[in-house]
Amino acid sequence: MAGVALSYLRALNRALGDEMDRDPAVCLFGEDVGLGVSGLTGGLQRRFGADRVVDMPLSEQAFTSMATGAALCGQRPVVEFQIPSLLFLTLEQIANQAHKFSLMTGGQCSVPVTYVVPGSGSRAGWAGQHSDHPYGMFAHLGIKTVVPSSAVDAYGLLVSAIRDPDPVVVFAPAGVMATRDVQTAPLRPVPLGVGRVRREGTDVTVVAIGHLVPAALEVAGRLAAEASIEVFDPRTLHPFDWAGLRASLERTGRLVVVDDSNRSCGIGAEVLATVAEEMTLRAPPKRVTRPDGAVLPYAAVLDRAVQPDADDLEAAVRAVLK
Amino acid sequence: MAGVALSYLRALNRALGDEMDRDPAVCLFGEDVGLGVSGLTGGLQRRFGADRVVDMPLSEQAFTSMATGAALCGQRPVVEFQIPSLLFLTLEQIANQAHKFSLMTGGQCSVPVTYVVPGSGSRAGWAGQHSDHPYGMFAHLGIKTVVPSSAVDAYGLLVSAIRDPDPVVVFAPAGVMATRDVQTAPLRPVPLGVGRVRREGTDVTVVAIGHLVPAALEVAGRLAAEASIEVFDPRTLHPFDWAGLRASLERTGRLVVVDDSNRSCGIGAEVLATVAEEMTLRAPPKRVTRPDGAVLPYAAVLDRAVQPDADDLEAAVRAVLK
Amino acid sequence: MTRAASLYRTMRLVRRFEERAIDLVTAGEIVGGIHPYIGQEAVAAGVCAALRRTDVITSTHRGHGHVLAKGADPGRMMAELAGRTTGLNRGRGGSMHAADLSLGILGANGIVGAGGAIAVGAAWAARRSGSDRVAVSFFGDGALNQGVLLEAFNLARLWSLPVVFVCENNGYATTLPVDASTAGAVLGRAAGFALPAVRVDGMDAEAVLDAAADAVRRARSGGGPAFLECVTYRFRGHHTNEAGKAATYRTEEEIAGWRARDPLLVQGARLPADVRAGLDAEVEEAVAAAVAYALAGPVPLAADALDHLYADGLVPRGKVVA
Amino acid sequence: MTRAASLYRTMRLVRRFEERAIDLVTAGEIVGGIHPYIGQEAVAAGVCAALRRTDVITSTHRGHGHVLAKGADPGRMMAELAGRTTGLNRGRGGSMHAADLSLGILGANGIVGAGGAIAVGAAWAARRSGSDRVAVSFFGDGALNQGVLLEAFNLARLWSLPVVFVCENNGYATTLPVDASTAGAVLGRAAGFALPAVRVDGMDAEAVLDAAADAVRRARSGGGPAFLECVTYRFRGHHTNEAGKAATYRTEEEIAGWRARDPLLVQGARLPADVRAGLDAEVEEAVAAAVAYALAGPVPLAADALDHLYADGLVPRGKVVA
Ligand SMILES: Cc1ncc(C[n+]2csc(CCOP(=O)(O)OP(=O)(O)O)c2C)c(N)n1
Ligand SMILES: Cc1ncc(C[n+]2csc(CCOP(=O)(O)OP(=O)(O)O)c2C)c(N)n1
Ligand SMILES: [Mg+2]
Ligand SMILES: [Mg+2]
Repeated sequence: MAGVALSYLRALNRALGDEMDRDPAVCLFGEDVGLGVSGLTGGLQRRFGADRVVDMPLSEQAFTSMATGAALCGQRPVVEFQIPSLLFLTLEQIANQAHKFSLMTGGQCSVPVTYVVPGSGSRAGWAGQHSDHPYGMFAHLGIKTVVPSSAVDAYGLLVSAIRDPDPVVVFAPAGVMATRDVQTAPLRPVPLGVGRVRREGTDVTVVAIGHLVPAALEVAGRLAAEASIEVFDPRTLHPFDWAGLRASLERTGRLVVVDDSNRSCGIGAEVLATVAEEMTLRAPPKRVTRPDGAVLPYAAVLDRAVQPDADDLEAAVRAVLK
Repeated sequence: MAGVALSYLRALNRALGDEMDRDPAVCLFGEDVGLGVSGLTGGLQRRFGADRVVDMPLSEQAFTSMATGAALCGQRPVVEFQIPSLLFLTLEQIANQAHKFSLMTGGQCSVPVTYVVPGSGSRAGWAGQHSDHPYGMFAHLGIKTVVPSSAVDAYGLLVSAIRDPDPVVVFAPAGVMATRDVQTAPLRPVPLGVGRVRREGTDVTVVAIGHLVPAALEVAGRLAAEASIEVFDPRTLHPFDWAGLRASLERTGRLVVVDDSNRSCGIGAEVLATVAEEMTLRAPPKRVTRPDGAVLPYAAVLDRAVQPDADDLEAAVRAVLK
Repeated sequence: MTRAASLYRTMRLVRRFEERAIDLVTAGEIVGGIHPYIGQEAVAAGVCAALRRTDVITSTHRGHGHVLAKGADPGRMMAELAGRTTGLNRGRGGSMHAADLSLGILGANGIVGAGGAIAVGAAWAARRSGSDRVAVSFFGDGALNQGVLLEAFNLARLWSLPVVFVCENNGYATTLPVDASTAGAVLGRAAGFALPAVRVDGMDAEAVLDAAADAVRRARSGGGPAFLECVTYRFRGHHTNEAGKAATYRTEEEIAGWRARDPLLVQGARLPADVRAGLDAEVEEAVAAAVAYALAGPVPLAADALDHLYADGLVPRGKVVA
Repeated sequence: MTRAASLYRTMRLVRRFEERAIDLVTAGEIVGGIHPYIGQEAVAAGVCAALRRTDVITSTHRGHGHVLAKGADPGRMMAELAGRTTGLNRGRGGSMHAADLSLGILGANGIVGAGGAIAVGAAWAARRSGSDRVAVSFFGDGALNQGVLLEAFNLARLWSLPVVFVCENNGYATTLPVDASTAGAVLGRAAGFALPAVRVDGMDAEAVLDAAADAVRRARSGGGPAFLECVTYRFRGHHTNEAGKAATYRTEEEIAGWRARDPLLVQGARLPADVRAGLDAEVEEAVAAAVAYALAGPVPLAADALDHLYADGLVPRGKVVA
């Protein structure tokens, strides 16, 4: 197959379309999905009808639980949230209802709903209430959590999320939405819980999440003359590919995690903690994250200052190698 | 002062009463607070009036933001939530509104609201939706988070939370609500962010949260002949007393965290991660937590099986000492 | 059986089931207590008599009546309350989460107001799949102030979905009288969402059934949602743990006045004495059998605590990772 | 200045302010874009003309008009949009969070429907502290389906608080027409919470002011809350980023029809031409000065990114802990 450029956003859109084609139970709920304002759902209402691609009133809590009810009755809804913080607004419906049905009913049912946030994290200039990246919170609560870092993965992981029998949250970071992959093979599902070594190396493993995978690859390139950096993209934060990470650390013995979410109790903490308990390092590990409890300030320079970037990562890698 | 038995619940109640006496801006919002169904607010409506101790309709989201609005206009509300999961329901109002006002307004205002959950974690038999312990989530989001482990601390920390200019969440674990302290000195505020060594030791530091502090003390007693266990109670999870923990680890060089919340991205993860980055241990650390993504099953034996207890802790301490 | 007899039998079953359940709470066989439905039986009996087996319901924290009236097996229900593997939910849900998906019982729910939007989703799924299934959502007067339920009213009406909202107005939300929680009239609130709404004597099962049958017929034939206010009363405390406390929010006279209109008396008076006696005896036997079945069931194994946490069999990391 | 002139001046200020702000968006001086208020000026001008300096407002994502009409300095407001330290919020809030607490402007808000309950809290605090302050909450038609706002309606009416709810019905929530989002009539929704409600021509500032003055007078004198539906229209896209996209949800005819009723034309026609010309010139100068002031202001320093995160000066751990 010749290489075809595939954009991340288009990959998500194709995954939705393909799954709706394949499985009549798949349906789509969200605000402005008909016109596809975010780009995620463009063309789908025309293709599948307004009673399958449903424009929702501003009632996120109700339509999130509506998805639960529909899922309990045989549907397989995908819910789009326009802003990451809508996950705060609907946390009761996701974490305390959808997530708990399977265990609490003793396995009588499951809730196959996928929640997608196209454009999570900071979109420059959208300020404090639109710029959060709470994927670690979902890993903590035990909801399957996916953060694709490339177009091909975005396709494959969204497909798997939709087919999964449990609730899955898919974060599509704003920082990677505009990127393109060169697609060289047919698009395929990517299993949840399986990470991917994006670049092999022997001196240090950089665990990078979402849009920071490209940043990590950049840093690996920058430092190539000095050190051999392995870039590990877990792709799914819960369940996490511990075996994949272990294999990488057995090669490198050093660890840096770069994670665009708040430091305390984030996914970076989990990686360091599990490694401290179960694996062996040659040097103390490091996290590169947002600060504790960060609120993103509006002004562009401040917004950027709060987010981890390639330079921060480079400094951390150097420190770990020292 | 002669030793007087003080119950944890009574200590919280006294803290509320004393602060309402001291500061006319302090007011109280919650469900059934007039009759004081949970025990937290007993007698306060009689003492301070129904327009200061306000019985709320079942509108947690609105009354949580009502507290924000009142705080912006000079009041200092305390909000009682009857169930820990009501923190999921109001997360938008706490994490995306109250927490962000100070930074987003450039310091024009602050939101001095205290949220209290009397009886967090499992209350046997209340099952999946009433048994969560999401304190790590608040530490992640950057909201000041307090988990008192004893009556005297409960008093002192709640007083400090109320006086604090920022939003503070106070978890009063069900597992410790019925305990009593022997009070030997006048009750005093306990500053946020300062931990307490509850028992000194030289072989291993057990960081214990909330009702697991008594469990840790028990294990320290049990193992006294074999090992000298230091029990460190951080009391506040955000901000965390890193200096206090460092001092303890300099004495012991070994670490176990016992934490009644979900494993992944919990406070136990944060402690291990920070220690891995910044401090030195003689042996790999361990966490004793709820499993990843735990939902508490109803049957008593299952409910207990999911929560960490003294036996689990003992095993972990032994493993770390090996 | 005549309609009158059948309604009586259902109510009698619910009443005696709960009385025995309260005994088991006292005996320590049911941990955590229950929210007794006693006094409100006419609502569950009347509404569920208007439903088919394939219709679905969502219930509340005070859900035993709904679940039994919709056809759940009393033995498996009692076993659930007793936390046995023979329970409806294999002992994983308990009183507040009892469910039988095979009978369209999408579950009791620990969160007030949570069921409405789930029912809307079920109704939407029914319409989408071409079924004429109707969804009924039960909730209390207190739930009328819960945002997600109000959002659900709007969605149901907007799309003319086959949902019947049944408000059991028992005058109180825990200790708060409905007049102190709800501005305007209950029916007015429904009217605010353009829901056709009627008020019915919730102590009279026949009246409830008539009103419910109307609403269900209309919903089933595409006429859209409806709202029923059933005026009723709970004879006991809010929860079994209230028994010990001075319940000062209701007068003895008020309680006695409502007890004089006990729905079992109202309906019983419509039956020949021998029919009634026969039904009483039959129910007595059924409930005794239910209790025996429940107590004979095995307690779950601690090792199985996380069974069904994920529907795909994912086994999360446990409490302590060795 | 006459009342008519003053209303015109305010509207003209808002209009020209926004037109210049859009220029600055195009020029890249305002990052992230804005939600233009153009077309709706009569609502902000009319309502705020009924308020005192000490009264408070909560605003929305489309908040420039409210903030300016309530008296915010245009220069500091523009500086805020341009992310300068001279901005109202020192560049930390931007368009969606502009606030001036000293003028009772509790802030624009990025979350639809979030302001209502905050306004209720402000009104409650006013009553508690014996002040006759009134709180006004602005929101759009879309917000009428947001649970927390509906909850807030109930609380305001329940306690007869001095709150005026101003619904700016511009016919759309992003792309969704109000008929496709809201069952029943807007006024009917208010009536469901027993709120006295009136509908007013939102293109006529005098009509808005008359209605608002009535509502505010009643609220101030203890007569309780009110609801104003202001029927209006936005002339531009939902957000400046809509400009490039085919906005197929509104017809050219519809837009032209509303533009013919431009509130500035309506009000301008009530003034002598020379008065109008004088005001236009004055506003032109003021807005030019505002832009100049804004662009002259310093950009914040990256090192100060977390200033004001906590009101007590707590400095959280940063991105990378060295
Ligand atoms: C959202 C939520 N808030 C609070 C509670 C605690 N709680 C359980 S039942 C109840 C009162 C419910 O009143 P109502 O809806 O009238 O039902 P009733 O108990 O009268 O049957 C409260 C406050 C809860 N379970 N969920
Ligand atoms: C709770 C919430 N849901 C979704 C959004 C994204 N969003 C921003 S504005 C908007 C439409 C709001 O419509 P309306 O309330 O009518 O106000 P208008 O934009 O017309 O002024 C949406 C969906 C949001 N900011 N908050
Ligand atoms: Mg009730
Ligand atoms: Mg609108």
